[in-house]
Amino acid sequence: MARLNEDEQQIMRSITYREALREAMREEMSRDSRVIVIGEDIDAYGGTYAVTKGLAEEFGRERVRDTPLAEEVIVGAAVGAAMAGLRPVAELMTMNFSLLASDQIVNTAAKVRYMFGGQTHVPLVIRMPAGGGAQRGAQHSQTLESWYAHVPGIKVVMPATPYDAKGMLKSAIRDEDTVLFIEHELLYGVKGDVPDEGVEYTVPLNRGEIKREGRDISLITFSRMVHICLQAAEELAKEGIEAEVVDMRCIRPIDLDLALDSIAKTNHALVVEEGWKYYGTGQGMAAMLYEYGFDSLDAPIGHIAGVDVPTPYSKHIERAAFPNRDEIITAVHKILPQRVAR
Amino acid sequence: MARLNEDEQQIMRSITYREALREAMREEMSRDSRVIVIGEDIDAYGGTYAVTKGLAEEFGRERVRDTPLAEEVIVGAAVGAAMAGLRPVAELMTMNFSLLASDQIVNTAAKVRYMFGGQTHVPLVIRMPAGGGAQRGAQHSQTLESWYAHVPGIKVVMPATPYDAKGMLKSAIRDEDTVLFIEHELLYGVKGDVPDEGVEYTVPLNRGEIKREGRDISLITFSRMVHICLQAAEELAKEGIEAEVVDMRCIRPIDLDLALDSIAKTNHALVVEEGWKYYGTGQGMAAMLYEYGFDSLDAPIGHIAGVDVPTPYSKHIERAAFPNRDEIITAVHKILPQRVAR
Amino acid sequence: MAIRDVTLAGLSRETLLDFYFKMWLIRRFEEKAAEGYTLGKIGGFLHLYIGQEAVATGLISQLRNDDVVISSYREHGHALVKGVDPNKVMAELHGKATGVSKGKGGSMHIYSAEHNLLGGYAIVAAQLPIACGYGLAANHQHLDYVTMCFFGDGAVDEGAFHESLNLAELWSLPVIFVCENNLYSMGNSLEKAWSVNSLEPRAAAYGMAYEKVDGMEIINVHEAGQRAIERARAGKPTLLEVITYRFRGHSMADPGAYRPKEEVERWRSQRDPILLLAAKLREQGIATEQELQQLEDRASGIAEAASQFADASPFPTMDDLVADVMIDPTGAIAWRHQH
Amino acid sequence: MAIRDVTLAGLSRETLLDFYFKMWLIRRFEEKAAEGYTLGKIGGFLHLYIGQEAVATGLISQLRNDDVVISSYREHGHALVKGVDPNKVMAELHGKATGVSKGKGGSMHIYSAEHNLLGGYAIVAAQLPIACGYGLAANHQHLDYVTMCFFGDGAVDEGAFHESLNLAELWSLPVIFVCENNLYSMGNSLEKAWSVNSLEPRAAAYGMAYEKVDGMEIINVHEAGQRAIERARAGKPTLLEVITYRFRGHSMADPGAYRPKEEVERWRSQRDPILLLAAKLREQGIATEQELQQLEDRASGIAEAASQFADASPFPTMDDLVADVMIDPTGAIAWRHQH
Ligand SMILES: Cc1ncc(C[n+]2csc(CCOP(=O)(O)OP(=O)(O)O)c2C)c(N)n1
Ligand SMILES: Cc1ncc(C[n+]2csc(CCOP(=O)(O)OP(=O)(O)O)c2C)c(N)n1
Ligand SMILES: [Mg+2]
Ligand SMILES: [Mg+2]
Repeated sequence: MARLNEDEQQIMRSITYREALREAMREEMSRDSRVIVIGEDIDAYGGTYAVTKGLAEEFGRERVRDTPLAEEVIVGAAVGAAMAGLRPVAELMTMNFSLLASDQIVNTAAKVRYMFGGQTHVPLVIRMPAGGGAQRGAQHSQTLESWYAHVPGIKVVMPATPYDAKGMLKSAIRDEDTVLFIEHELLYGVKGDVPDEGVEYTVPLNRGEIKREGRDISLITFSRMVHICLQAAEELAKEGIEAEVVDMRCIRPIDLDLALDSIAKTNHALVVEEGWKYYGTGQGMAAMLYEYGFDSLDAPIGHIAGVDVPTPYSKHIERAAFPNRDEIITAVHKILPQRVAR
Repeated sequence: MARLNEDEQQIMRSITYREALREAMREEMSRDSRVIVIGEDIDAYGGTYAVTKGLAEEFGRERVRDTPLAEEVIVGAAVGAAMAGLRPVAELMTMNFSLLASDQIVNTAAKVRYMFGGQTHVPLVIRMPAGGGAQRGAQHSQTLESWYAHVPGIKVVMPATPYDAKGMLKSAIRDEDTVLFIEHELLYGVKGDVPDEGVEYTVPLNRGEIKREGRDISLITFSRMVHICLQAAEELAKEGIEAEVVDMRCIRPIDLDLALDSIAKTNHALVVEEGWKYYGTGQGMAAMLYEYGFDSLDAPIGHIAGVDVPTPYSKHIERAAFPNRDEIITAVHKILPQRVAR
Repeated sequence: MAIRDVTLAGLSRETLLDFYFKMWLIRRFEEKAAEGYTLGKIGGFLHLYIGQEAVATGLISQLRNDDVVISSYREHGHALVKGVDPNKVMAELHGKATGVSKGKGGSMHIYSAEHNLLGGYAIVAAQLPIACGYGLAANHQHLDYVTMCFFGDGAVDEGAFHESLNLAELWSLPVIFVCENNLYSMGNSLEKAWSVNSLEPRAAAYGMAYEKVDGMEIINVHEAGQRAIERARAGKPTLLEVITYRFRGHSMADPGAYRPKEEVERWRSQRDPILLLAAKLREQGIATEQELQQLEDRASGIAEAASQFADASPFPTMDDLVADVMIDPTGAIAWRHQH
Repeated sequence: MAIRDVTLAGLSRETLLDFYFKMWLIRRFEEKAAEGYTLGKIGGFLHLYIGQEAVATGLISQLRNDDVVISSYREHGHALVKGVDPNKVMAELHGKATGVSKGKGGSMHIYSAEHNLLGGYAIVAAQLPIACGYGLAANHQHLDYVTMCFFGDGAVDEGAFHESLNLAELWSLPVIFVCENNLYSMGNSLEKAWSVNSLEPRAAAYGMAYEKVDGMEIINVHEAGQRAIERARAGKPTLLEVITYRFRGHSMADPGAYRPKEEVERWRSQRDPILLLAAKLREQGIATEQELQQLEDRASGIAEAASQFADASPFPTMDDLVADVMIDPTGAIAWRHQH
């Protein structure tokens, strides 16, 4: 899916998103002894989503530390350690629990460089699984990236593929600023092509990527919805509609040029996200496209988001709460009525 | 400023936003013994912004309770007490500290009714001063309403005038759902007409209000920026541009029809807010106007927001960090070049 | 052997047999739930209470209906003892419209207003501040119900524990904080989480009444609960540390590598609260084998019936998806003419 | 009276006079700051340290330059004792570009990388987790600097206190937690905030070393600090409870109605740490009146000069407004071709 040159393709193999993340951590921990990993149940339990499995054995329990259940001090201590010269990777068991640490993220990590006049900085990565779709109920199925992306001073990224997950996590660990690294819980088992271990590559934290080219409409999306959009695009292609799937990948900073170039070509856009619709990421992206790309648009931007309710547990209504392929197709048909009529 | 009938106008007097809030609490506490007020320094200190001054003397220290510095339990206990049948008004000393209670707001208050299948509800008001402009530095000058307005299950309101402050706080206390009541710190001393004490009125929590009528452009705004927009509108009127000032007042639910009717008339809109621009309230509002009012618009919606940095302390640069009258005028000129050329 | 209507530590034969039955009810119910999960009928997270039955049973059995119980995601046992219909709890686990929470909550969000079993919270330690709120309301309304709040040893690490205990003692809230210390929070053992290995000094930090009790001995649990409830009715909180053990994984998804097999085996074989009570009942000649078997069978029957009830129940509809967000139907984002 | 080069509790005359001078420096500096606030040159919140001078002076004077100090919004005194240039601190209060934090932080956000005076945090108790991070980094990097973290009695109520103390003890972090217990958090008195009236049982809750000390007696403060620093260098944290009193309001905006005037007057007249040290120095014949006056005058001169420096300094520019948000200049929202 990622565009590589011939050389790279020769040494690709297919691994899971989970393995890709683990490789990124292993490679960066080997490269830089300042990298430490802290979080709940990352060692003895094997990692809630098994991402950190084996790291403690390989790098020792000084560098891979299980913590008490105390999100505020996990993040606060990680911020302090970063200011003191380490390169911590803090894992929050899920993004839902980030609320308990939101003060340290927003009022410390995002602000100390500025409020102390540039004397310090916070080279920290906070990894967090997020998202719904696995019947985990209202308190365990949220994706709140717009909260953090609203705040100047931190980066927020949400990779969709194993290739991006590995390349972006490596970039995040090397980054001098705080990066919130949001992984969708349903992506861990997804496989994709990634260069062999040892073949060094990174993915920048300020570039999106066209995951599928198309001339008729731009599907502006990120994280798990990239895959759903790709499915929809395949279906649409059967009726002759070529949808371009624009994986924003970085929420803050945002690669707006990529999306603007895409709509300059397609003249139509549909924003697709899993989270709640109002005052969220998708509305922000739509507003930016209008602000800077108004003249490219032949129709209002469409917007598909999660149903505006707390996530229900029961499987059918939960499924209905999140955007799916057919909903995207229907929305595209609405935006391009002339194409459907044809 | 508020539109009243003749009778009401006769018994108006001018009081401050602070006094209006205090009256609302006094009246509701007198009316309903289930109303209690808890928060930091609301009694002995006299209230950080003196809003709660005198309430403990009048209603007793059982109903007006100073709490320890512990925002999570303040809000969590208020949620529990509301579920148990009280009508708590919890004061967070400022909205900045709401991050420490954000889990209880988002994961409890907003979700229990839904996740428990409608068996309970949370008739709670959380009051919080917010906003910048008083040199309080990066950690004390934020307005994060878009965070909470993003979440289904809670209401978020931000009154701009003493009249609205009193009427909406009374509505909020009577409301069966959780209301985040956000007061701008620079508004407490602002005066405005309010009916005499004892003259019962409320302001609904789902209606905005046109604070100034105009035909040329709609200034879509809320909270303190209403006043700045009114100043800009006065100036613009001198050059013959009649700006309509649309005080959204309610962030969630939002009175979108009011804004849509306004742009249907003016065909131009400028969103003005104090907070950060990206993934915030203003972008959300702009996206909704585009989604439902695209055809009304003769030009892209303008958007003025706070500069995208943590708030600096030093006064001149702090002032420059927030929207001001002249910036609004310039933006209006840009949106209406033909009117300026005239 | 003749059956004797004796008391054990002041508990009547009837009460003791009721304990025995309730513990089996929980156990059988949980086994059925595990089965439902394995069959894919229950999704999401499923945290079983097996091994800890004596805690809920010993404590909650003596509460009044108006007394409030608030718990974590590991709350099926608490709900059953508080009197919630097993059918409705099981249906909730299956995500059915007949579930206590209409299928919208699931295993972690059991709630029954009529039984004052008030959730089912899935953010660790979030229920402690909420319990303080119930205590505050009781005081304010001059009602003498007590609030019993259950949480795990992991919850002790969270800031909310500290803020809540301080407030409860400071304001004399009628709340009983029950830490079900099962020695692990997911894969993390106590010694990697607690800087001290007992809650006694933690309680002293707030000047709060404290008792530690062996959670496998239901009679001891019951007695400690009695003292705590009395204290709460008199307006003082208690921190109860109940030492127990979960016989299964943290949730059904738990790989379980962090506990030595022998440790689990030792607890199961030597410290099973049901076996321990059975032995006492036999020893004292309080019940016959047959009676014990009957109680166990009755529990199995109820669990089986609950499972069938859940199977036969309908799923919630698309109307349910959008219902009950708020009391005010226009309170979400909707403006007046939407749709 | 002859001047004697004696030691007092093992402290040399030089050290004692240095203490005396530093306490005056803080007092005079704060008085100047109050003046600047009244004149409208300083805005926002201004929290004075007057009355608490012995705490910063007695503790921080004995730290090495590489030892880290982290504090709250009431941190001018800590900064001055750690060696930060009074001119730059005052300039920061005035919001000037020459301030330690370029005028962008203000009174609550003093930071000097070169002195390891690392902020100035304005969210109550937020500095405790951060201090743990410094402790963790020191351990990881095998460096023996200690981190001294100052906070008020109000910060004890926050969850962050609990989470931090547990972690520090659990992980043996070289952090000294100094609670400057001035009996009030804004208008809230201790008995309305703490369910127990001492931090001793709170420390015991984590098994942490603890000492309580009279914060008006600088020699006692110094001694307790010495023990805590030794302990930290050996890799163990300490909770130090220092009883003190702020002679002024919480901030310049404080109406001050919550404390009886006589209480304030009693502390001021009987427990002023500067007067108490002066009395000792006189009693023991360690310093002449003239010497004491000279030290006080020197402090006044520095404070006056700082004020003049701040006055004469330029404000930050519009370039400063947008500078230093992140290391990566494209890291904010900007995409590649913006502007
Ligand atoms: C704030 C928060 N952090 C992390 C989690 C994930 N989590 C769920 S249960 C659990 C372990 C809790 O252990 P304990 O409190 O001992 O209860 P037990 O499961 O043993 O009954 C964790 C870490 C969560 N739900 N909430
Ligand atoms: C989390 C949080 N809550 C509330 C405040 C507002 N506030 C600032 S200082 C203060 C009092 C703190 O008292 P204490 O910790 O005793 O320190 P002192 O001011 O006495 O030095 C309060 C409530 C804050 N800054 N942060
Ligand atoms: Mg446990
Ligand atoms: Mg204090």
